[in-house]
Amino acid sequence: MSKVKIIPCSGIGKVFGLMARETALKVTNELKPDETETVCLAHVVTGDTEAKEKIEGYSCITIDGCPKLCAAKNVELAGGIVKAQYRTVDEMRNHRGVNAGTATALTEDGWKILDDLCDKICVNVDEILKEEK
Amino acid sequence: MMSESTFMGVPREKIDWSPRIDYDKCNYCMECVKFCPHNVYGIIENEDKKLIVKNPDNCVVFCRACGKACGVDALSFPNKNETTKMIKQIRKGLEDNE
Amino acid sequence: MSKSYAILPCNGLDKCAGCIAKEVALKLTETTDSEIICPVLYRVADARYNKIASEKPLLIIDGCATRCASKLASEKGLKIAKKINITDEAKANNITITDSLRLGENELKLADIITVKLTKAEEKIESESSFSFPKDIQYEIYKKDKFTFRVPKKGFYFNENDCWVYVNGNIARIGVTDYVQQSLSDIMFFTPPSVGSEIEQFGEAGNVESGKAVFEVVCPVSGRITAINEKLLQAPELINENPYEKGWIAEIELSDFESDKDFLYDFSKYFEVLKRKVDEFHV
Amino acid sequence: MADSKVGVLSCSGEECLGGTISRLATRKMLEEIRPGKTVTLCLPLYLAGGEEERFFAKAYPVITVDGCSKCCAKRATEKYSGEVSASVVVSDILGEDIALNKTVSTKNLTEEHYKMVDKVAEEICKNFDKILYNKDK
Repeated sequence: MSKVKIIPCSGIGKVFGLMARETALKVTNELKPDETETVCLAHVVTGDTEAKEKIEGYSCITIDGCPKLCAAKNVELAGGIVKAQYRTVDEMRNHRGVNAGTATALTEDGWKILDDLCDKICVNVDEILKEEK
Repeated sequence: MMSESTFMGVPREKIDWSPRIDYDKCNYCMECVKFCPHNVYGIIENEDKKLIVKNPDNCVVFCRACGKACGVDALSFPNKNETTKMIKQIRKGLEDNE
Repeated sequence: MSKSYAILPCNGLDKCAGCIAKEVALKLTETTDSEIICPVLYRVADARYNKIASEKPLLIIDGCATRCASKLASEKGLKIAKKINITDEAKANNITITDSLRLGENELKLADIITVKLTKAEEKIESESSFSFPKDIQYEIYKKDKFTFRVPKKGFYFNENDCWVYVNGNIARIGVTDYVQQSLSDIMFFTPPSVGSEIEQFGEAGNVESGKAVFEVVCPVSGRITAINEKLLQAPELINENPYEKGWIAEIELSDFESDKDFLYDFSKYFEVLKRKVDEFHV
Repeated sequence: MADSKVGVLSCSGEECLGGTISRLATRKMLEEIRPGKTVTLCLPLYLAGGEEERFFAKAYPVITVDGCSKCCAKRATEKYSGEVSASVVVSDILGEDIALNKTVSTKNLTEEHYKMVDKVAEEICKNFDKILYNKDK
């Protein structure tokens, strides 16, 4: 069984990018360390064939900050199979008016929103692994 | 700011458009001050009513955005229709004088 | 109906969702002028389908999350016009599909719902295009740091509050300018004006909201709202993409454009206003 | 006009500590050290074809900040926008061993991490000022 790749955009301009990054780190380091891993998006896209091989043909879940969908687009470009794609801005829409922080640090509310997203992603991971069995 | 002294051809100071503060509701959180990039509001320390509308003519005519940033709904604005009518009247007067 | 799809269904034979995908594809060829691309034959002999695939907008019907049809399309470098996933549709319609490979009552009902939805979506696109809007809009561009502000050079009028209007006969389309969407950043909510309501010039025609602020759309003209851009309800980010084209706000039946016009700017005047605002206020 | 701002393009790598440090040092430039002069550029957007980011990187000086010696940010910039004005690499400053440590969430940052951020930011700033104020030298 190969691990599901969880790939965030890690955008640096807005809070959405940090939310994506922290979501990926939480899923891969804390919630599903044995079933998932993250890979360096920039390296996969700019790197040599060896880097590309890290995601080519593998199941990936992308977490983007904004509708520009940089992670999803770049992962597809590198040959990864995007099984699910998320946008943290959508999670913010479900929490209207909440201040989630900045691209440097999240607020407590920001972390809470991220927990909900982590739950959804863990369900996806289970589904993907079941399907691949 | 000279460049901003007219709105649709009417001298800005002739148009009565700026926020009104309801001091019974205001909790002096100063969100409006932080929000407005046009320096409409001012703070006077050591006063009871320490939030004031310092530069009413800096306010963008028909903009009510700071009102939506006010959590306690303490900001209101003139009636838009009447303001429009007023602007049209002034414009007409100016043209007739030319 | 003049328009139709080139349909690439997953046609999974060992899963119920795959069988439904096939059923939907069949139904669409019966009710519209669409044609099916057989995924099995396409894989080994794509030349046979290249003509259909290049002539018609491509509709992908995936059965399950494995998305074989989508993958096949991207493998072959096809441009996808519309995509649908049977499992997702079942969930959205609250229909449980069984493991049986023969379609039961529920499965057929789902196939019907999806078929109707796909044909309807087609009609809607046609009714929206009834407002004749220019296709190749030329923009003048003003840049600050990494931000780009576009203003259409011809045919548009603007008010001082960064809203535009494009007039076509007695109907006009309204929206906000790049200054608004750049200042707000990612727009997350769109509250439309209500269709049928009368609005005075400079009245409120709905609002748009980001994490930063709420912007009230200051209507550049007076009249009665006849339509809103319904796509914005689900995807307000279209305003960020292009507030003049995909991100238009509403259509309005004009009541007195000639006198409204006295209070509007043309391109050259508004472009000056925009440049000043960008230099003074945009952060 | 083109001399008034400098772009900083950081790698934000997900696989090692260097990515977190490069990112935070870049944010520190924007928020504290050279606010109003720093424009952060978004690497994933830049890679995905973001026109605004690519245009800026062509018209203005750019400093790239990379976590490790793979230098993704630098290589990407050179590929799409030409020469970079300066390149800062976290592993050169803090050592390969530290930079390649496991990546850290912003909620688990320690005093030590902040010191690393300061050190890298200092290096960015040195280059930044050289570009902006000592052009003629």
